[in-house]
Amino acid sequence: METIKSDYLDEKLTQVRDMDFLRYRSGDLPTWCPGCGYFGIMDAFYKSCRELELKSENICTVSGIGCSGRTPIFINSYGFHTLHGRSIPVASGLKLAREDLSVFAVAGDGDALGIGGGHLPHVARKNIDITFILFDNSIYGLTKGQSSSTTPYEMKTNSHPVGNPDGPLNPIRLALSYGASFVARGFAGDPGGMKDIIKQGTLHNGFSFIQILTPCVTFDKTNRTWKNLKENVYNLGLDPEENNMENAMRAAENEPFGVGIFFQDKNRLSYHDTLRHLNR
Amino acid sequence: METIKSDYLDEKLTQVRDMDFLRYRSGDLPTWCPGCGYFGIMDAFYKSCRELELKSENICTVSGIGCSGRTPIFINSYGFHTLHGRSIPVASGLKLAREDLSVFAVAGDGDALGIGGGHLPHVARKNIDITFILFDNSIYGLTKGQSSSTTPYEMKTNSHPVGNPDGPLNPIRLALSYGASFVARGFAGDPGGMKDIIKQGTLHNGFSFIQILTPCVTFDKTNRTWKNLKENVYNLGLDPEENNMENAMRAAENEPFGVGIFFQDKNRLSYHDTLRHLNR
Amino acid sequence: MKDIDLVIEICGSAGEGTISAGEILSRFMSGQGFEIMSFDSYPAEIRGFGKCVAHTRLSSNCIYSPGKLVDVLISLNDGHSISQLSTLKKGGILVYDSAPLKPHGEDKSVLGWAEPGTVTYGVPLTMLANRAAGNSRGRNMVALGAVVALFHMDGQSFTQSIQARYAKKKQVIIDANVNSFLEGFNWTKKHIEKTDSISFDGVIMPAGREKLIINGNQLVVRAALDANLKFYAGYPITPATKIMEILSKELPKNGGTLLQTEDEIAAIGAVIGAGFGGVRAMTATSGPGFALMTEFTGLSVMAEVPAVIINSQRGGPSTGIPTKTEQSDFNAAVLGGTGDCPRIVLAPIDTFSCYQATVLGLYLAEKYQTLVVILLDFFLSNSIRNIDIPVKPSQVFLDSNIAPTKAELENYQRYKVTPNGISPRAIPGTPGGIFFSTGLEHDEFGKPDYSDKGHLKMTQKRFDKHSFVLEEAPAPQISDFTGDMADIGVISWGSSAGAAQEAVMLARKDGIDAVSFSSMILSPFPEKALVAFADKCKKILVPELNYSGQFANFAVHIIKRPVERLNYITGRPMASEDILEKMRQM
Amino acid sequence: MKDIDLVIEICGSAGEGTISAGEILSRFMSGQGFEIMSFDSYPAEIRGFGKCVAHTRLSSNCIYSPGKLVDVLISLNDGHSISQLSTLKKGGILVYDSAPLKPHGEDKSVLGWAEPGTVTYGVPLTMLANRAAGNSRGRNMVALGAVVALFHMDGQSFTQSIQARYAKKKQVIIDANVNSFLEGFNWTKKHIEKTDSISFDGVIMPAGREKLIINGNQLVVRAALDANLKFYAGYPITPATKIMEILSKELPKNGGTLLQTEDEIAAIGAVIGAGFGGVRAMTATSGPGFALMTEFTGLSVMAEVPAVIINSQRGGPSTGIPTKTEQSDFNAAVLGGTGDCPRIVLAPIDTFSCYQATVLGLYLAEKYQTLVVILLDFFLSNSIRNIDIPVKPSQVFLDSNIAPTKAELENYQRYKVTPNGISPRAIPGTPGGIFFSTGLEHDEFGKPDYSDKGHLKMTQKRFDKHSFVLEEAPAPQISDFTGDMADIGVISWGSSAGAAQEAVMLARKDGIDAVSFSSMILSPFPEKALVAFADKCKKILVPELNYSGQFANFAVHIIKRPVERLNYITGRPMASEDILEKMRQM
Ligand SMILES: Cc1ncc(C[n+]2csc(CCOP(=O)(O)OP(=O)(O)O)c2C)c(N)n1
Ligand SMILES: Cc1ncc(C[n+]2csc(CCOP(=O)(O)OP(=O)(O)O)c2C)c(N)n1
Ligand code: SF4
Ligand code: SF4
Ligand SMILES: [Mg+2]
Ligand SMILES: [Mg+2]
Repeated sequence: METIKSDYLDEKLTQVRDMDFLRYRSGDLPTWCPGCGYFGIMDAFYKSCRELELKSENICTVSGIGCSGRTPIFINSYGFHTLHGRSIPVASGLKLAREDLSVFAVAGDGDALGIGGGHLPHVARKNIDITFILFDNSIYGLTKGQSSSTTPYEMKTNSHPVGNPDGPLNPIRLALSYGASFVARGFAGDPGGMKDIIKQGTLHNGFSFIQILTPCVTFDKTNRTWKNLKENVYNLGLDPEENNMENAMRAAENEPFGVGIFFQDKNRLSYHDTLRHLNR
Repeated sequence: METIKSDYLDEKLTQVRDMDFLRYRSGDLPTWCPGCGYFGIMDAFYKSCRELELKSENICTVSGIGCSGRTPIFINSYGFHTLHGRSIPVASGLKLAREDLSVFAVAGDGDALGIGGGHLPHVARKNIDITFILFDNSIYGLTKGQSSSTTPYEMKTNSHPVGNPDGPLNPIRLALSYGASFVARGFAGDPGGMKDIIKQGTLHNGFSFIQILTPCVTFDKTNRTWKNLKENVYNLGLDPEENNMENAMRAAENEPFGVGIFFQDKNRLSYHDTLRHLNR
Repeated sequence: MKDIDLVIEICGSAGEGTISAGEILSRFMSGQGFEIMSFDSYPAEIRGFGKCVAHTRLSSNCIYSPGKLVDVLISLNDGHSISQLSTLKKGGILVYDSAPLKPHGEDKSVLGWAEPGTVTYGVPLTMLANRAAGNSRGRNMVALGAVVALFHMDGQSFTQSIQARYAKKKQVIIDANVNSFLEGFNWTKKHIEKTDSISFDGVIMPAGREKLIINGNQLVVRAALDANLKFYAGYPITPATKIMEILSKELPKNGGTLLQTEDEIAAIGAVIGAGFGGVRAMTATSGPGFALMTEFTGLSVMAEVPAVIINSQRGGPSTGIPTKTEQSDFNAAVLGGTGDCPRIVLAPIDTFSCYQATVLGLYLAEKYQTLVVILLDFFLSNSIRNIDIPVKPSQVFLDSNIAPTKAELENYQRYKVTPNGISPRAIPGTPGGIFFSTGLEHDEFGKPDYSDKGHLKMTQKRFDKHSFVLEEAPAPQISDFTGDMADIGVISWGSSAGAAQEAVMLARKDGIDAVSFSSMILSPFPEKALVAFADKCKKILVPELNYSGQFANFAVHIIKRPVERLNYITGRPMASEDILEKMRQM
Repeated sequence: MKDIDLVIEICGSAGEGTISAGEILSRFMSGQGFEIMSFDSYPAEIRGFGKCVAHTRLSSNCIYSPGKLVDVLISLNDGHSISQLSTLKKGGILVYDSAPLKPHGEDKSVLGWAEPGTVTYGVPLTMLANRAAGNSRGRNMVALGAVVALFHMDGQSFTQSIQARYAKKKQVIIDANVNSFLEGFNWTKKHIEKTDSISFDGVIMPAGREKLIINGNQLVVRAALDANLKFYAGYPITPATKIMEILSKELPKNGGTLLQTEDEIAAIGAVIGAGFGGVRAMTATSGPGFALMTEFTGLSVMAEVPAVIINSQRGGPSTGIPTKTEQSDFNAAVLGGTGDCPRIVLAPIDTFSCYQATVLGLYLAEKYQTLVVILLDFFLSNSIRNIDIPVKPSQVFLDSNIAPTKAELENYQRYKVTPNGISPRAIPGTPGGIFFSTGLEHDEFGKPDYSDKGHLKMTQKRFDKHSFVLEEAPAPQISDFTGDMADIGVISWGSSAGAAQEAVMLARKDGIDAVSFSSMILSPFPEKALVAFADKCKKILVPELNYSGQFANFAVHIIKRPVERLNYITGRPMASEDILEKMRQM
């Protein structure tokens, strides 16, 4: 029988303390495909909640429909799996009615930029204080591999067997154009980076837009694969404090694989604060 | 009785020849308020059709709902007054089914950026060859003066009597972000400029986005008035041939009253051309 | 005491003060203790010289419908009034401008078009207005003066009404209006020889309670505020826009939040989000917006999240006729949407019940965790009545969420099947209450469950709630039977109910053995009550403002026998006169 | 000649080749001249080890429903098959793995759960597969071999079927499958003593015509291409996605264009745009997408622009149960949407009529310038039948727009009121045909018109078209009456119609005097035919796959008398057995 050394014990204790983030996990095991990038996003989410010491009962996670839509089931929070493309309006109403809650909205690329794309400009310009996480795998996962708004031009998919005729949208550029006051990108294979970003986004008083580059291992074998992502992703190194829209726009344009915070405007009033200001 | 001098006659003749644009006008008199900026847009539209020598029966004008939605009634073309926010999908289907037609979509700022805002990114990234004219009066006209997506922050409107809490969208920046291949701005008080822009947009093989700054004389007495517009509007002087997105973005940001063409990419394949390319 | 029951219309061109003259008349009459019901018609376009009509019925008794035919037509504009003459009663009264600015061309004078037998009074409106204030703007006041003089109303009080109306204006404007009125009054007293029999002499109304002069939209707002509304999301659309515009001012004062959304989908989405957050929330819209909300209505029902939608109906389908009244969204409200999707639908039967329906709707949505649709229409939204000040709802109506007990929070089942179908609902923020909601079919915990048994159990639960809702809704209004059976039973809903009830009263006076049934709640429908009612009627008549008889078809599926129908889609409210006429033919 | 009518199910875990084994069996049987009807059930999640069932009914006669109870259950996985045993007929046959890799724990063997009286055949599937190919992957083929041997089917041809199925694979894979099959076949011949009576010995089917083995979605595509579809716009959604995916390949080859839109609103919008352009266009969706299209459906009707929507129904409401079949969008399709909004609704009653309905829908939409909704469901979309190759539509069906004559183009009235309600329609590009369309109410030129008379006239026009549509739709299928009156009339629609028709045949054999009525067209409904039918039935039964009896309620409003109902929402197709059972109780 081994004797346990005390420094080893300390290490274990630290680990267990860190593991405390598991209390943000629900009892349900994710039904995602083995290898799906979404597992990593979950982990980063749990950990950022842990570091912010959010109370589970004060967290609300709102999703649309898609593989990503299942997210709230796996979080120990008040969860609402709404309609395809509609996590933002529901989350907005919830936050405006209940300022005391931490409201997260998650959506797939189809969800957020396709069917729900009309809501993004408005939640951004209103600066409603929710944290929005875009699970961007550049494909429709749940319906089995059709082109989405971020599928590359000419890529063959189940809905475009001869190649996608549509140019992809650039979600970061969109968010910046809409006037989002916090814009960032993470990578599903970089839990630490994602955790920091989600944390910053949660702390940000206003609308936070977070794009996560993540692979769909089942329906995209060529484009946004683990391999391609791992080989290309790098740290942006922008200083969001600079608050420079032009830099951010340029980075959005030129750095498709740069992760980090593109832009943050800490001075803009959130929607709630604007209402207080106007009704003063 | 006056005798008519021959040079005067010549002048008249030229005028009448120019007046030929009236054949693009329908028999119906616009029901807009006297002084509304929309009259000027109509004129520019007629004239650009005249200069392009379009056949009336090959023109289709598709609109949404709003004061701007009435536009097709006043044009001698196949006209379709659809639903609030939906001129783009209808015009897209029409153009894709009938490549031979010249398809124009028009919309108000509420129409195009509010309820219909979800369609813009997609028609732009698909580069469907329609010419889109945004009648941007920064207010809901037909429903009598509520805030729209371009109403300035804090402006008092009928729906926000203590002030608009939402930051306005910048339509040019949006169109550029969406990857529109032709992006321009005109002013309702500058028929010549507008005519040129509409002409260029019509000639452009792909999606053309044209924002027109125009006053609602009835429901906006303080912001986008004739006076304010006339005093501030100037010619952008960008060279669209440069095809420089960064310049265009900077101008979008910094030149709220600059009119002219911001950006044009003549090399991008239109949707029809892409389909031919892929199905080759 | 003499009874008064008069319908007066003022008809003019946009910009001639037609609507404000009508408003002053209504307010004055209300102040005098009469019941009033008034509405305006105006063109759909923002600008133009279209026809405006201010319609007012006033009565010393209860009134239930605006009155179809007109006793007195006041013409401010001959062109427009000619087409309005068709609504003037046989032997009715026409007051017209006897000395217009320009003499009328042939066939252009309203006088020339009046039926023989019409009592006509020519008053030089323009001339007198010019005399009073130097321009013709006061013609509407001159006309009012003439009418007040003609019918022996109280000129003194009327002057005060005018002053009150323009109290916030400059003195010169007040004076111009008052002087115009007096010119008309005095000229008429002096020059007109009265040949009709309408007179307010000797009509003394009891000093009534303080009245609220209000339309349906305004009353909805008042009710919502009284009923603890804390969140509103909406998008402008005729005829519902005003609800948002007023709330935008009032809701923040009551600690609530208003959100103007980018479209109706976002509006109902935000309402459902706020409802999920445990806050009373609603939106208001009309046909096109209601159509856009269809997908979300299913989510409210499936995920059992409270949501209230006011749908003020207008002419349809599609964009239709935005400024005319119709009752053609019955199917959409009661049967629309995909799947087996039970929802609550209320339709106020008159202005006053807009208040009740709103309070009840917010209460039921929260308690039964479901969708409530409240069907108004252009007429209810915009027509004005003087009503008793509504009694504020009691505490039970203000907070109706059934929260889980501590014991229930152990292994909490958000969608627990209970005898009345209501599962105690935890509000986000409640420790131990964490749950997951979805539009997928789910088990009692809320987790997706596609089993056949699960789907059946949950579908049953969603439908079962309905039987309990019915117990809390006001019972249908059923008039007394004179014997065991009646000859004709009139079944009505929404804004047509008043006319139906009035028609039944008139019919009885006429010796027709008629009875009336109207229910404010349309879904779940009080089927038993309707069947019992129908069983005692030899014939059934269903009047409604749509073409296809949407409610009539629905009623037939309940009572399983044929009905007579009265449908019209003229854009005007239902008229008791037409129902009576139809009954006579049956 | 002996009749064969068998229901066979293969039950296994995802990844065990359950579905492909079923497919091979079906194709083989079809090749042998039998009628087949088969469908698969699989879990909704993308990944997992959920239960898969391949269900096939095969018969030497016509079949109308998939068969509720199973004659032969082939278990590839004991765990999943235990729950499937409940569908096995009394005295049915169970084929199971007698020597699984790991011995089953207590209560985990399917054999232990089989009812007494079940005929059980144990075959060492895993062992034989290993012997044949060195791994257990071929267990499904071993099982097929066993069944073919047991029932004396033609082993030779079956081997060819397997080869055909894997023709595009590597030789080693083909061999592995064939060898596994032969192992099972030979082992069974040698070791199993047959105790059941099922045998294909002496069953000789006439050499039939070439058959198409196809499901509803595929047939819709084929029909659309045959019927001159030139534009498709759509958005993925189960169970309609495949229609877009196949068309995406095929439409360009036929000179058409496909657009994957950002949502269903844009999809129907684009379809209406293309329809305005004079091109045949359609979209396909399911409940949630159909709900989103609601506003646009009104525009199609109001502006009289052709549009075809395929709605393949799934469990509802809201996101509901995406992978189960249900008939709960009847209300939404027939009565949904705001305003008085007549539209055409067709619901194919079996796989074959998916072809007819699609051709007819495209034809009617274009000719009558209106909205056509075609209601499929998960079962029709995905179940496979072998059908005769459909005859391509004749020229009249390919181009049905009624264009204006030269005379009509003089002062062209796009919305001219005509005897049959169809106004000749100019296509953009036509000189002299310029017009304006709107979702507002309009006059005969198309210009906005809010007058009461205008609205009535146009509403009438839109409804009037319907009576003519009915003349062009297939008459309802009504079975022969034996006398003047029948005891029971069964009224059915959509995918339940086959089961209803079959149940009536079975009932008659049982001495129950039953008749059947089913109509492919639901709106306008052949009301007269239904009333005439119902008048000759003592009792009426309406079976359908929804909870609230949506069609039953609709039928009641037509026939104005009570009906019996049979509703279930198990996610499985309607079973003739259940209808028969219900009739027995009536
Ligand atoms: C209104 C509506 N349309 C379509 C669907 C079908 N649908 C479900 S998820 C989905 C797309 C999923 O893609 P994405 O949003 O990228 O999420 P992912 O599965 O990749 O996480 C679609 C089209 C639906 N549920 N509702
Ligand atoms: C679905 C729907 N929602 C709302 C409306 C009501 N509506 C008509 S026009 C309009 C806004 C018009 O504003 P804008 O688009 O800026 O056009 P403008 O009148 O200023 O030209 C609204 C809200 C409608 N017709 N349909
Ligand atoms: S289908 Fe793609 S996105 Fe969905 S769970 Fe599997 S890998 Fe993840
Ligand atoms: S309301 Fe405004 S936008 Fe509309 S016609 Fe009048 S001025 Fe023009
Ligand atoms: Mg995706
Ligand atoms: Mg506008």
